[in-house]
This record gives sequence, C-alpha cells and structure tokens, in this order.
Amino acid sequence: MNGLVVRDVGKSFGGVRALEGVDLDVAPGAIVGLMGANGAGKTTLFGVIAGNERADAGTITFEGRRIDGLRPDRVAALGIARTFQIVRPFRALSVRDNVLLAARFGRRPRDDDPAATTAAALADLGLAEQAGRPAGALTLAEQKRLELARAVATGARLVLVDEVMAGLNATEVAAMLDVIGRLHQDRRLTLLVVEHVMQALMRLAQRIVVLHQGRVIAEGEPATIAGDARVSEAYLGAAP
Amino acid sequence: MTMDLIASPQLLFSALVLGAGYALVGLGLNLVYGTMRLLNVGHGDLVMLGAYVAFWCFALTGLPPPLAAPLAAALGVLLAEALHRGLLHRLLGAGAERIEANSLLVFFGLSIIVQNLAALAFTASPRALRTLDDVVHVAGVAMTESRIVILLVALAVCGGVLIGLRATVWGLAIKAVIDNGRAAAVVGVDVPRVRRLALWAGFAIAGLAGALLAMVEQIGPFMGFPYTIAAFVVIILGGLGRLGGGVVAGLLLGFVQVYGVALTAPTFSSMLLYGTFVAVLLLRPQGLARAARIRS
Amino acid sequence: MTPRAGIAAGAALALAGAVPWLVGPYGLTIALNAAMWVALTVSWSILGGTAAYISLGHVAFYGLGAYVVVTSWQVLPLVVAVPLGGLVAGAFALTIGWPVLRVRGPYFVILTLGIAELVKYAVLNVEAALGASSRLLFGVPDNRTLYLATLGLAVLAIIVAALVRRSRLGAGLVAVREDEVTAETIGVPIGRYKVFAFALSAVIPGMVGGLMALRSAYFEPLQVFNPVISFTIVTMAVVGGAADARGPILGALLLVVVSELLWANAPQGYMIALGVLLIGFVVFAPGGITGALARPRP
Amino acid sequence: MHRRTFLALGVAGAALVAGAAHAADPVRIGFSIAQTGLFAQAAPSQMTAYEMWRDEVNAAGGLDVGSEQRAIEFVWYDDESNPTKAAQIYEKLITDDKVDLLLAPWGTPTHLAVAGTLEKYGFPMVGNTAASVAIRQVAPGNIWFPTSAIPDKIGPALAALARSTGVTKAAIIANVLPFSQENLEYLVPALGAEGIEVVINESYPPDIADMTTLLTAIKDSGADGVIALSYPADSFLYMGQAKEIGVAAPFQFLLVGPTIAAFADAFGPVADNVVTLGHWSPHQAAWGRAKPFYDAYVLSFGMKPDYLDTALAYMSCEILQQAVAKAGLDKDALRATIASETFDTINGPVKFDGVENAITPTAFLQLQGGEMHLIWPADVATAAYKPR
Repeated sequence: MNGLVVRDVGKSFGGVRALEGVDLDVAPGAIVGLMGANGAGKTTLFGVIAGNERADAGTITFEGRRIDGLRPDRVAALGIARTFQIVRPFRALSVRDNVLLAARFGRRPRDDDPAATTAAALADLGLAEQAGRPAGALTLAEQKRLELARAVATGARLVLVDEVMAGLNATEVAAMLDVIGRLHQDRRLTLLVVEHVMQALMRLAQRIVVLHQGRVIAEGEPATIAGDARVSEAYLGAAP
Repeated sequence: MTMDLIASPQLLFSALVLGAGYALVGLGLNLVYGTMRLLNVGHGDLVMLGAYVAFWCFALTGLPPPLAAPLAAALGVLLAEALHRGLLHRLLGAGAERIEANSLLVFFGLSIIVQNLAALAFTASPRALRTLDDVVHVAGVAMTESRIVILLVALAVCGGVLIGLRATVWGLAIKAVIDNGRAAAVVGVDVPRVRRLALWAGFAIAGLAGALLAMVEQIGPFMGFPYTIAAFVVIILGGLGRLGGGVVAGLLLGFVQVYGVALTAPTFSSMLLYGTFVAVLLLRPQGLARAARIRS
Repeated sequence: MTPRAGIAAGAALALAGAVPWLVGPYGLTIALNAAMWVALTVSWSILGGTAAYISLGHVAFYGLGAYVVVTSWQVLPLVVAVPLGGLVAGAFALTIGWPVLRVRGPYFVILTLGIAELVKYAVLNVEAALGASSRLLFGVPDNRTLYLATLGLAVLAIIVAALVRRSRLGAGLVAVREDEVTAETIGVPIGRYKVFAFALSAVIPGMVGGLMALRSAYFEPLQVFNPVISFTIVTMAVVGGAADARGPILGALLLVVVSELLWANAPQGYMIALGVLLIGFVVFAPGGITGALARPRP
Repeated sequence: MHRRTFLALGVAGAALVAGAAHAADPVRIGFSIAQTGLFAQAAPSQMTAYEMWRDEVNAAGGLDVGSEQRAIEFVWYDDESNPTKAAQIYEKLITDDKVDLLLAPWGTPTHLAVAGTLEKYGFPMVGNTAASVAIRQVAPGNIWFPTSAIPDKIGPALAALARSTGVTKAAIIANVLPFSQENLEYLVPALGAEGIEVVINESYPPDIADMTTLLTAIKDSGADGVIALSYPADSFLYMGQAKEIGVAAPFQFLLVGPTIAAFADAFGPVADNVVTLGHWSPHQAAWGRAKPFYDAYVLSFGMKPDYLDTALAYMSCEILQQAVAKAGLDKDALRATIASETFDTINGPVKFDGVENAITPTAFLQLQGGEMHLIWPADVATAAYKPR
C-alpha cells in the first residue's frame, strides 16, 4: 500500500471524542468518498491528516512516510492538499495570486514555473476569466472552485476535498462533478472526498467510507453502502 | 522576607486594594473592547479626567471624591456620547479588518489631544488632595479610610457589572454582542444600542476609577498612560471581552505585585507584573479565561 | 523597478546623501530624525506590513541596540558595536519569536508592549546592580557622521524590506496576513517565516538605537526604552499605509515634516494639532497615504 | 481643514510669543521646556520661575544690557523631555533663531546633552535643574551649575545630619533611576563612616505600586532613620503608606518630592518633620531677596514654589541678569563675568569654581508646620531639626 494509510486515529476536544479508532486506506489514483452526518468527524479527520489538528492517538502514513504530528506545511510539502468546507480564500488578493501562492509553496521540490502552474490550474477550474478579481468578490460556487484550484496548484498528489458541492444548485453541482472527474483523470490525482450530496458522491467515488460519531461504521462500494442498514439508520437517526 | 510577613493580613489588604484598582480600570476597557473591538489607548486619559473632576470638586467646593465620583462617571458618559456621534460610526463602518489598527491611531490621537488640552487648562504641575486619610485598625490591619473606600467601591462596581450582565436583559445583550455581534443581531439584539450602552458604561467606569484614585495619587495631565498599559495587561491576561476573567486578572496582578515583592525583592516589582503577563500569554495565547471556557 | 523609478530613487538617494552639505546644522538634525524614523518604520513593516502582526514593542530592539553601544563605549569601536547592537536585537527577537508569534491579533499587540516594558525594567535593574547610575559618553561622532550612517541604515532597511516583499518569504507573509490557517495548509512554513521576519525587522532598529544613543552624551534607560517610540513607529506605518512598500517611508517622512512644522510654529498647540491630524487620517484616508493614492483605481 | 487648523495654531502661537514684547528691540532669550513626556510634570516648576522673572524685569523697564534697558522676549520650544531633541533645539536657538541669551532646559540628562551644543558654539548658559556627579565631567567655560545638590556631597552631608539627630540604625530604600542610585553609591559608605548601621538597603523600580512589604520590614527592623532615595511619585506612595503602616522612625528623609507644593496639599500635618533635599528657604533672613521672591511667586501663581527646582531656575535667571548688566550681550565678556563674579541671589551669594557653585553649601530642608525650613548646615539653618 503506497497511498494514504490511517490507522487507529483518535482525537478529542476537551472531553468530546471527535474521532476514535479510525482506519482508512486510500490507494494511489483512487477516489474515496467519506460520508457521515454533521458532527461525524469528517472535517476533523481532514484536519488531522492535513496537520491542522494533532491526533491524540494512531498513525497516518502517506506514500510510506509517517505524517501524523507533522505541521500542515510539511504535509503539503509531501504532496497532500486540502480544501476547506467553509471557504477560506485570501479575500483581498486576486484569484491569480491566491493560486500563485499555492504554486510557489506547496510540494517539494519546489515548482520551477509557478506562473505556468497557476495558469493551468485556473484554466482547469474555469477561473481564467476571473483571475484578476479579488477573491472576496467571487460567488460561492467560484470560491469553491478556487479552493480546488489552490489545492491542485500546490502540486499535491492527494487532495482532500471537503464539501465543495454544498450550497451549490443542481447545474453547479453537475459542473463541479465534471471538473473533479477531469482533474482526477488528467492529473491522475488521488482524491478523498467528503460530500453531503449523496448522489454526487455515489457517482464520483469508487469506494465509500462512512463515519458515525467519530467511528468508521461501514466501508465498501457505493452500491453496497447505499443498501447498508446501519448507514441509513445513522443518517436518518441524525436527521431532525 | 519572613514568613510572618507573607501571612500578614496587612499584605492581603494592600493586594486587594491594588488588585481592585486594576480590575476596575480594566473592566471599563474590556467593555469597550469586547463590544466594539476598539483598542482604546486613551483609556488611562479618562482616568486622568476623572481624577481632575475629583480634584476640582474638592478644591472648589470641598466635595469629597467618593461623592464626586458620580460626576466623573457622568463626564465619562458625555465623552462617550460625543465620541460615538462624532467619530465611532465612521470607524466602525470602515470594515472589520482595519478596526484594530485604525482605532489604535484614533485613540492615540485623542489621547494626545486630551492630555495636552488638560495641560493647557490645568498646567502640568502635579496636584493632590487630602481627604479620608485617617487610619482605621481592624483585627490588626491598618487601613487608610480612602483605601477602604477604593476597595469597597471598586469591588461593588465590578461585582455589580458582572451580576448585571447575568441578571438583566441589557446585560445579556452586552454578553451576546461581546460573544458574537453578528449572531446577536440575527437573534434581534439592537447591536448599535448595546454598543453605545457598553461605551457609556466603559467610559463611566474609567472616570469613576479616576475620581477614586485621586485620593491616593498625584494628579497630572500625563498620569493616564500607566493606567492604559495596566488596563490592557489586565484585559489581555483575563481574555479580551471576558469581563469576569478581566476582574480576576486585575486582582491576580495586585497579588502578584504585593506577594511577589514579599517573596523576592522590591526591585522586581515591575518585572513581576510584566513577567507574569508575558508568561501567561506564552502559555495560554488567549489569556487565562480561554482554558476555563473550553472546559465549561 | 522601472527605469524612471530607478532614476527617481537614485536622485532621491543622491539628494539625501548631500543633505549635510546643503542644510545648516539644525536642518541636519531634522534630516537625521527623518532617516531614523524611516529606518525604524520600514524595518517594522517587514513583519508588521506584510503579515500585519502589529508589534508595539519595537522599542525593545532599539533600546537593546543602544544599551550594547553604550556599555561597550570605548571598549569596542563603533563599526563593531553598532552592528553588534543589531545582532543582539535580532538574536533577542529570534529567541522570543517562537513563543511570541503564536499569539495573534490584539494579544500580540499588547504582548509585545509588555515584553518591551519587561526588558526596560530588566535593564534598569541591571544598571542599578552594576552601580552604573550615570553613563556619560565623550567623543561621540558628529551629526554629519551619524546622519550618513543612519541614512545608510534607512536605505538598507528599504532594500531589505523590498527584497522581502518580492521573495517567497514576503509572499508567504502576505498569505499569513490574509489567513494563517490556509497559508500553512498550502505549504507556507508560517512559524519559521514569522520568526525570521520578526528577527529581520529587529536588526536594523537595534543598530539605529545604537547610533541614536550617541546623539545624547548621557545615557538613561528610560529614554531609550520609552514606549512612545513604539507607538510612533506604528503610527507612522499606519498613516503611510503599511501594506504597501512605500507606505512606511511616506508615513515617516510626512509625520516628521508635519510635526516639525507644527512644533516650530505652535509650541503650545502642536501636539493637539498632531492628534487632530491622526484622527483626520483615519476618517479621511483609512487606508493610509498609499491607500488613498490607490483609491481612484477601480 | 488641516491647513486652516495649522494656520490658526500658528497664529495663536505667534501671538503668544509676541504677547510679552513691548519694546521695539527686545532681548531674545531662548530655552527648551519639557512640555510633554517624562519630565512634563516637573517642568512647570521651572517655567513659572522664568515667566515671573521676565515679567518682573519687563515691568521694571527691561533687562539692563550694560548700556540700555531692553524688554525680554522668550523663544521656547517643547523638547518632549528628550535630551537629543533639547540639544537640537539649542542648536536651532543659536543658529536659526539667533537668540541673544539662553536659559536652561529641565533635568540632568537634558543639561548634559545641551552642554555639547553650547561648547560647539561657545555660547554661555547658566544651568539649574541638573544634579549629578557627571556635571563635573563637562568641560567648563560655557555652562555653570548653581546647584549644591550633588550626590557625592549629599551622601556625607546626609550621613552627618542623620548622625547629629541621633540615628543609629538606618533603612535605605532607593528608586533604581540614576539620581537615586548615584546618591546610594555615596550614601552607604558615608553612613558607615559615621558609625550608622544600615539595616535595610533595597532598591525598587520607578513605577512601584505598593510599598507594604518594604515599609513593614522597615517598621520591624527597628530602624530609627529611614532614608528614601525617592522621586516624586514614590515619595507620595511612601508618605501615604508609611502613615498607614505606622512607620515611626524619628528621622525620615525623602530625596525628591516634599518640595513640591502638591506634597504638602496631599499630606498636610502627616508630612510634618519630613526631611528632604534643598538649599533654599524663604525663611533665611540673610538672603534679602528670598522672601520677596516667595511672596511674589505665591501671589502670581496661587501656589508655593518648588523649594528646589523653582528656586534654582530663578537663581539662574538672577545670575544671568547680573552678568549681562555688567558684561552686556557679548559672549566672551559674558563668559568671563559669569566665571569670575559673585552674584547676589535668592539663595545668597553664588560664585562659580569651574562648573560648580563654590559658595552655596549642600543643605537639607524640613517641613515644619507646613513651612520649609533649612535645618542643615548650621550656618544657613532657619530652624532646629525636629524628630517626627
């Protein structure tokens, strides 16, 4: 196994267990979906993998190297990028500068032509025309794509995609699915995708992992998961 | 120094008086910062104005400072209102990311203006007044009357504000605005009015503190700056916008200085003050109250 | 830099270098003030302008540099002592940088103020313990020499600040200003960058402090650790517009000139006028001079 | 708007400076004042003396410059309590404003900073509010210090005074600022030489907020003499807390503070019999000018003068006035006259030896019934020492 390997990871916040004994494998080139109700621990897991949060227990390896406990910039340097569910553009900077920053930093060894990388990422995400605008002025759909453009521009081989379709309308969701599919194919990216829009996840992912209250409760192909009683219970039970 | 000294209630009294003063001056600043995110580096100058109110009332009419304190507080409210109408709406409208730097500049400017106007009006010669300077002995502790008044009024005001915040609608509204202005507006809190009220209260408390401290300090146009620094140290230590945390931090600093000196040497008095502040912030980057908040 | 800007900068530098031969002794002291504040404010902006970490404690670096030069007076030659003052300031910033720069926003502002006060009282205690109650400095260099040296530091500060802004370091610091979490997630080593920039922004103020200690024959710690120096630096940077490379230079020059004019013409009221001016700036040019200049652009 | 404010202030400032001039060709006298900054609270004690002197001289027809009488006009600037800025200002006064005479700025560091400028231009100035052994290291010829409050003399004199009052065990507390520490340096050996045991010797920072521990220790130490080498703010703190804790030593000395009018306002009889540093008192009948000065000052400003700083500032004006009457405005003649003549001041005769006042002795004052009396040395004393 050469991709992302998460073993027995735990994380608590002031007594609340956000993650407990989580195992997860993402093979190189795969698209794995991560499902779960609100508060299931999906974003926390992303934070722990990307280094924004420090795991209390367990190990995480990527391409054979331990990455748990590393700072986010070290994780990024090893080739993992993430997007944020609640978008975090550099609002005062132009769209181009947002992506350029990611290209100038990101993975190591350093990108020797960040401008070209930026242009390509903007083109792939359909943001070329917005390149000169301040990021804060974009629509939500555009800002979600900017999150992806920035992640891609870091030169990452594994991108953690956090609900880039939430809040988008049907047309925008379809477009986003296209974009992600193309990124996966053209750039041979490995993707770990958190998504609330079930349909979308079913179409996109080859394998799905379900988190519930910080634990993995199911794992398998989309069709299997769709029929899993525990999953529907977790979802329906969590619904108000 | 000896252990007898550490156990002496005399030390406890002094620590309480000093700490209550810090807590009171900090409380006013915390109300203003918490609700508006304004870095009021002119806070100590309000203390100075309050002290002059007490001085002139005493010098001209013989009115003792505890009775002049409400007048000093009223002056604070007047200034707060003038500031609110004249400047603050512009400052607050200018976008959140600039508020801190710009408010620093505005209040630095105001501070310079107020100090120098006071120097023009009253001259920079130090003033002082003598009142309530009899010493009362209770249970072996010698206490100057003026210092008892400072302690009691400061604790009463701090306690009153903290209780008021829990028990009244306005108090809850202030807490809500401190916690999250946008969310408070969503649930129907009249945020501009609450901010104005907090500004009134903050300035009034500073003026009142000045009137009280006039009994034990030299009064001069430039006396405010050390209070500004002390107030910031207190509210940062307690956690910005955490009113209770600030009061605790103020008292703590009083104890650190009095007992710290008793345990080490007087020459470390200031270093203990700033050293405690720096050490706490390095260990808890959001101040003392942060940890307590997560637990609750 | 465009050729035109290059020529303009060269001309300005030549003019600044010729000041001692163009103005009288009093004019020279004003030019020295201007060079000093430009050097301090531009250095401050290396962290304060790019990453918007507002240090209200830069006087600590200034004072430490001054203290190094004063204590080594007539032991070390100035060409050694002044850079040593800068190094000590930089080393101090490096030492405290790791823990201090974890603290953000207003907490950082007041923490740095507190640290500067702590350093001031520590030096006062050291002086008292040494029994060094009055240090007189004889044979200090004349103002022309001090001016040229300070001007050199100002130019150095401008060059360093410009290089930082163009470098990966500068880009990373801008990312820190915009959003620290995102910055480190896209690979900016924010801890290292902030500490390095903090240290870099301390070195030149340390050297400036060392030179300025020589302007007065008598050394008193309260003077070189006066927190008003920190407040003035921040004021100048904000008035100029700290986010822009030219801002700190313009802010420092403007305030030196305006306060000099007011001071000379209205001894009673100049401080009040300065206060009014500062408020006016926030009201009418909330982005500073450079912000106001840039505004007409859509 | 800025422009208008600026102009208005400029006009106001000019009017203020011009207000005093009523002769066609006034003598322009320059100085810097610590209007803002660290020394701002102390500076008025000096400025009021200057103003009073100017008004008196002008009312009497103007300054006698040898051949004629000319009105005095002040040219002054705020030095922001910054010695460097003060040096700059004196440079400006001499080269730009081309003043005829100079008066001194406030404070030791400021005097020392200005001394270099005076030297550079050969411009004579009579100093006043500087007190440090460092002044002796200043090259003589352009600056003179009428003060007799210099630490290496204060130490032995204070020890001798303490001994004479019966002190056997002394507690010393000292501010860490230079003037206090300099005094400490000379005081401790002097006390030893007088056979006085030092039972407590502690220093404290200038912004100390509470002295309970210190004063309790002093009270418990059985010291019969307390010597606080204090600055004004800590003198206030000491006095208030010493009363609360009940420090009962018969001899209590505060270095700087009790000569300020506000000190007596704050403590009244509580501060009675506190000893402090100072060499002038209006009660010394042998100094004919002393009492009239005091009365005129109280009349003008509604408060008592600072017995140390205001007196020194006024003395420096008197010396300058008498020297100018003899030598005129020529710098060389003025320099020679100040250096060699004996002057009649509110503090009695003054004559300089090098930069120092060779006549006025190092002396101490005591607050007795709200009045400041000289109690040491015997030949100038206006009252006998009283224990607290």
